[in-house]
Amino acid sequence: MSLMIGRALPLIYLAAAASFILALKWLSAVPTARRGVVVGAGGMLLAVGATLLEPTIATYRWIAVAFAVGTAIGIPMAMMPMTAVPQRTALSHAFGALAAALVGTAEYYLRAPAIGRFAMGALALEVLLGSLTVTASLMAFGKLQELLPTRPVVWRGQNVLNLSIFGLAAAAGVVLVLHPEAAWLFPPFIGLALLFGVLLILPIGGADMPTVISLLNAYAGLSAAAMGFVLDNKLLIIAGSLDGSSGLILSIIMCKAMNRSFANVLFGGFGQIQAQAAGAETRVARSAAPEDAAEILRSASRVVVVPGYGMAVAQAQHKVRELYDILTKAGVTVTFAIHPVAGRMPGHMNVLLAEANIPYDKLVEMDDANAEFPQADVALVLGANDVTNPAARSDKGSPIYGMPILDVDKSRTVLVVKRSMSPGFAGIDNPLYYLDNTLMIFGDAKAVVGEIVKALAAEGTH
Amino acid sequence: MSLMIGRALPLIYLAAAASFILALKWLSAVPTARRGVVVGAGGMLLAVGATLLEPTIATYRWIAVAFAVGTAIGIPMAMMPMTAVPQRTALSHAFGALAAALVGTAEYYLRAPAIGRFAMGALALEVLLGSLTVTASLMAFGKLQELLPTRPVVWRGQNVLNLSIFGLAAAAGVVLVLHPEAAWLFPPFIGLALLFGVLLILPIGGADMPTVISLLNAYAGLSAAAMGFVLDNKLLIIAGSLDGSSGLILSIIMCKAMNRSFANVLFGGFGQIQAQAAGAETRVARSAAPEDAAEILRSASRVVVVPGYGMAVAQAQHKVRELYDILTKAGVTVTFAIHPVAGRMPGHMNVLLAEANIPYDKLVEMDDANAEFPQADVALVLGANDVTNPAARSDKGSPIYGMPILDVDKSRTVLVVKRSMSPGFAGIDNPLYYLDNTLMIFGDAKAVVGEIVKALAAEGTH
Amino acid sequence: MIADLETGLYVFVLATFLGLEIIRRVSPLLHTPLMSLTNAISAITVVGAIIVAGEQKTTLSTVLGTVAVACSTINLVGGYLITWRMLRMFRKSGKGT
Amino acid sequence: MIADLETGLYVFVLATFLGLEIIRRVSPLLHTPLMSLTNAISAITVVGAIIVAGEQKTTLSTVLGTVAVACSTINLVGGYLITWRMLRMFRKSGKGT
Ligand SMILES: NC(=O)c1ccc[n+]([C@@H]2O[C@H](COP(=O)([O-])OP(=O)(O)OC[C@H]3O[C@@H](n4cnc5c(N)ncnc54)[C@H](OP(=O)(O)O)[C@@H]3O)[C@@H](O)[C@H]2O)c1
Ligand SMILES: NC(=O)c1ccc[n+]([C@@H]2O[C@H](COP(=O)([O-])OP(=O)(O)OC[C@H]3O[C@@H](n4cnc5c(N)ncnc54)[C@H](OP(=O)(O)O)[C@@H]3O)[C@@H](O)[C@H]2O)c1
Repeated sequence: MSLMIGRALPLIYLAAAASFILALKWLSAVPTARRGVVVGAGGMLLAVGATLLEPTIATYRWIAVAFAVGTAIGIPMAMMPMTAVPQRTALSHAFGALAAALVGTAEYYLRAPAIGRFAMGALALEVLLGSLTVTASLMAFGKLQELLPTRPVVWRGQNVLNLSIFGLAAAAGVVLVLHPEAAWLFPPFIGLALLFGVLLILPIGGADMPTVISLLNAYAGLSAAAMGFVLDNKLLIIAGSLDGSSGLILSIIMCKAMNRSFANVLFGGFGQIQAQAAGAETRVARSAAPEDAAEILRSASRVVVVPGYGMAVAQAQHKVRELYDILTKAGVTVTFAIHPVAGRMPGHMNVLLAEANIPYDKLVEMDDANAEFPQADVALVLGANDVTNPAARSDKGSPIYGMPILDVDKSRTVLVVKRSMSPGFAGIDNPLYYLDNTLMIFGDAKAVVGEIVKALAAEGTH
Repeated sequence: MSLMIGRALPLIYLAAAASFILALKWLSAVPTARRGVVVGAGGMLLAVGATLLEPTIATYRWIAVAFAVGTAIGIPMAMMPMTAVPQRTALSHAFGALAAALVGTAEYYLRAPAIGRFAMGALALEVLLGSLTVTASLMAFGKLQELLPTRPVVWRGQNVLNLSIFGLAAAAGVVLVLHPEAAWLFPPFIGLALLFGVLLILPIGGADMPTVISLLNAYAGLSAAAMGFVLDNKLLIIAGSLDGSSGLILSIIMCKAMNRSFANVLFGGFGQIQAQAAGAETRVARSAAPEDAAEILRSASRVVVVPGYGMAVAQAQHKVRELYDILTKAGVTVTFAIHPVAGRMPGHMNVLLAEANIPYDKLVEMDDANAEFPQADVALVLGANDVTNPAARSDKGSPIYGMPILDVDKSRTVLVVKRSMSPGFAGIDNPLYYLDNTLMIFGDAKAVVGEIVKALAAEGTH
Repeated sequence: MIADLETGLYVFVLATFLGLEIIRRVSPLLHTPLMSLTNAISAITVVGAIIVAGEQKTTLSTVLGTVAVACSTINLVGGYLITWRMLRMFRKSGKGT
Repeated sequence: MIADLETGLYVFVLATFLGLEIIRRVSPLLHTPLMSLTNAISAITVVGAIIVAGEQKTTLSTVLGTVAVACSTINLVGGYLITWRMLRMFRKSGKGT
């Protein structure tokens, strides 16, 4: 039995690796995506099951306890509301990185000093990336959950300090690779990495967290791949590489959609100074009541809804679904324009709207949406701000200049639903609000949409 | 020096593998394709150069001779006219497979019987696939070059015989794996594989050769990958897998475009019986002179040219370029509709037209072309036949029923240039020729297009 | 050891190329499920943790291993579950609620 | 030997997935150059042939190896050259002859 497993294990792991690849491949489009999850989960079960049969396992007691605890925490974490997904993701990176760092630590104390140089190098990388990702992810979680101040915390010489800490950690790692017997250095090595994780996130504003989370995802993946090198386990290398590429690509997509560089996200202290500039505004915006908005929507034939972070905050998606239903029934064509960085994580708006049962073929990507606006009667901006800011197109001095935006101002009427004139994530004023074809409807997105729906329904029964 | 190479070799091979991957990745679109070739060639030189430094090489004499001979044959083979590309491809698969089979054979006599079971298994696969691909590719070459009769050669019990020969070869392979010392079995093993290669191609019609060539490409790739297993060389495994996937995908694309299955291509004896049916036709087609065609083209504003195998046979592409120039200058919009299996290999028409300097953005793929025909004044069918046959859409009894075709019959006027009423590759009649809006212009495509151009030029100078 | 390094590098390079190729093609519609699915997949670190926890070589390694198994399990269970939950929400027009 | 098999299988599976993924995306415009480029790439078998031909262990192996090097070289030289020739032909409108 045990011999059989020993021989079959590499093949089982290979099958699991193939299942992960297929899972991600099938995730590329909605119709095949669920099949992907099933196959991925199947491969995972297979690999775990086969591993449990390994003859080196002396006792199952602690494994069973850990499974029970993990499941007991994992299930509620999967049941969080969709609006909490960014925080949840940060937290899960912390867990993943912690697992890698702990296994690396255990391996060090089990195998050093009789450990090969190359395995020790991979182990140091695993522990370094794992540890810094743990604290960095926890910090990101704290900022997103607003347990910590979301504004960037910056001071003079910060980058020099951070780089020195990282340099020290890396140096400790190198020494450990050259002298694996220097066990006294291992705890400070971990400590420095943990500290660097904290310092890395301090200067980054709360709203840059999604990009940071994606980068941390890539680090966690690399750390898992390094663990694969340590344990000579190709399945871990493959899963880690897939995870790493995913994190890398998502952060590149986000940076491109914000027209910013990695360096600017990590060291820019974005969202810090610009906030003060907003107060100087003297122009006036026209505002209107939800009933007026209902009137305008009623007489439109093409409406494009532009959801943003505010819709997530207000949890307005179900009310939006009601609005969609009532307008569609009245013969109005309604679509949703989704900016790639609307909200606080990639695809954020899509899951929220899908949660409210809005068909996904009504969700239009940026480029197609921008072709639609000139023909639209109404653009209904729901708690979106930066992603609609025309300054990105025209104002070279703006911090978001060059960011691709949704051209809502090209539609006949723009209705903007938000609570106040205060700025969005980028901390800058939005000239859209002062245009002649713009009407502001102040209030919580959920409440306002609710009132619009009520007005439309009342009208319908006349 | 030699030690250094020994250590660096795996990394150099890894770099070469990465360069091959990038080469194919960049080949996906025209603007990056040339860069791909350069990178691929660079990786290849690197790998070959590093291999030449291997300390096990006792003499360079024979290697140098072989390089010289190979280069002397390779250069003229690269200078063949584009119309000869299908034959050239078949021939090069024969060379590639021969190299794999020979290395396998040499390894067998060097290492057996002290060879591991698994290495022997890979070796047997390498030699089996390599050998059968050699003769099969030579047969395909012969049929394409018309050195051999292109009609399928079939007889009763053929499939049973072929399968038995293959079964015998496979059985010999299995015996060799179990008893590597049975050296007497090795020559018959190769002989059976070579024989099977010949028998495999005999029943396949000349015009099915492109699909077969692609399949042989996949076999040659698999054989190279098996060689990688034998020599424990991952670069060979990777290159072989890439080659194998390419052959597989191209043959799937071709089968889909012809609405046929692999089994039908390999065992169907396609192009054999249907030829007799063609004579029974009694309807009449209208024909016209090249001067009439010139008149019609002159007064058109949108012309779609549909090239086919006949254009390749006639080498008419340069005349077509003259026609394109003169019509474009006269203000006529000219595009080219490219069916995925027009001609005798995937992408055949594209290279021919590119050779004649026709810009590639004028080459339209099938689906887009089919959207254009209803708006076109003239569809000029140049030596294409089966890919325009409307029977594929409507006649359930036709052997090509269900094959996606170019809907030339939907354009206002159809001009068909070919030498006679004789059928194309599929050996069936084409109802297109009897439609009211079709005019036949009989003659060699190059000659006819030349006359059309002359007529247009004369008209232009009036 | 050197052979392991070599093999590991080949696997790493190929898997990274493959990952980049596949993930570039994921529809933006599904970027959130993508994040949770890769999260679940990388929980495969559990197989390394199981060995460390089960071998019971030292108390330290058993404790660390057990915590690592628990952490990975959270992501494994939570990751697949939430991805599934999200994907069940995506519907085309005209396909009931 | 078993370790080699395992590694080989991983590399094979990953490279095949990658090949399918990449080649599916090659534009039909370039299918003919694709055939000649993969042909050139698979000529990497030359590295195996070089060793066999150069080791000079037996006359048979030297002869077979030499012929194999020659065959691979034909594809190597011919394959890259013809691919390059083809690609040089592809031009966009308005970009000279
Ligand atoms: N999605 C990503 O992956 C990602 C990643 C990195 C960065 N970002 C950044 O995040 C920003 C996203 O743009 P966005 O337009 O979606 O959001 P935004 O620019 O942050 O603006 C959100 C707006 O919603 C309003 N709001 C907040 N709570 C509301 C409520 N309960 N009801 C109604 N309105 C409410 C706010 O105005 P009031 O306070 O006046 O109500 C605020 O102006 C971009 O700057 C982007 O660069 C996104
Ligand atoms: N491209 C691929 O990858 C591929 C692969 C497998 C199979 N095939 C098959 O090949 C066929 C390709 O279709 P196709 O429409 O391109 O070709 P086709 O159906 O084979 O017809 C070619 C026509 O060209 C005419 N022709 C020959 N020489 C000519 C010359 N010198 N001047 C003018 N006309 C000449 C012939 O008629 P005349 O004798 O009357 O002149 C013939 O009817 C399809 O059936 C396809 O399934 C293609």
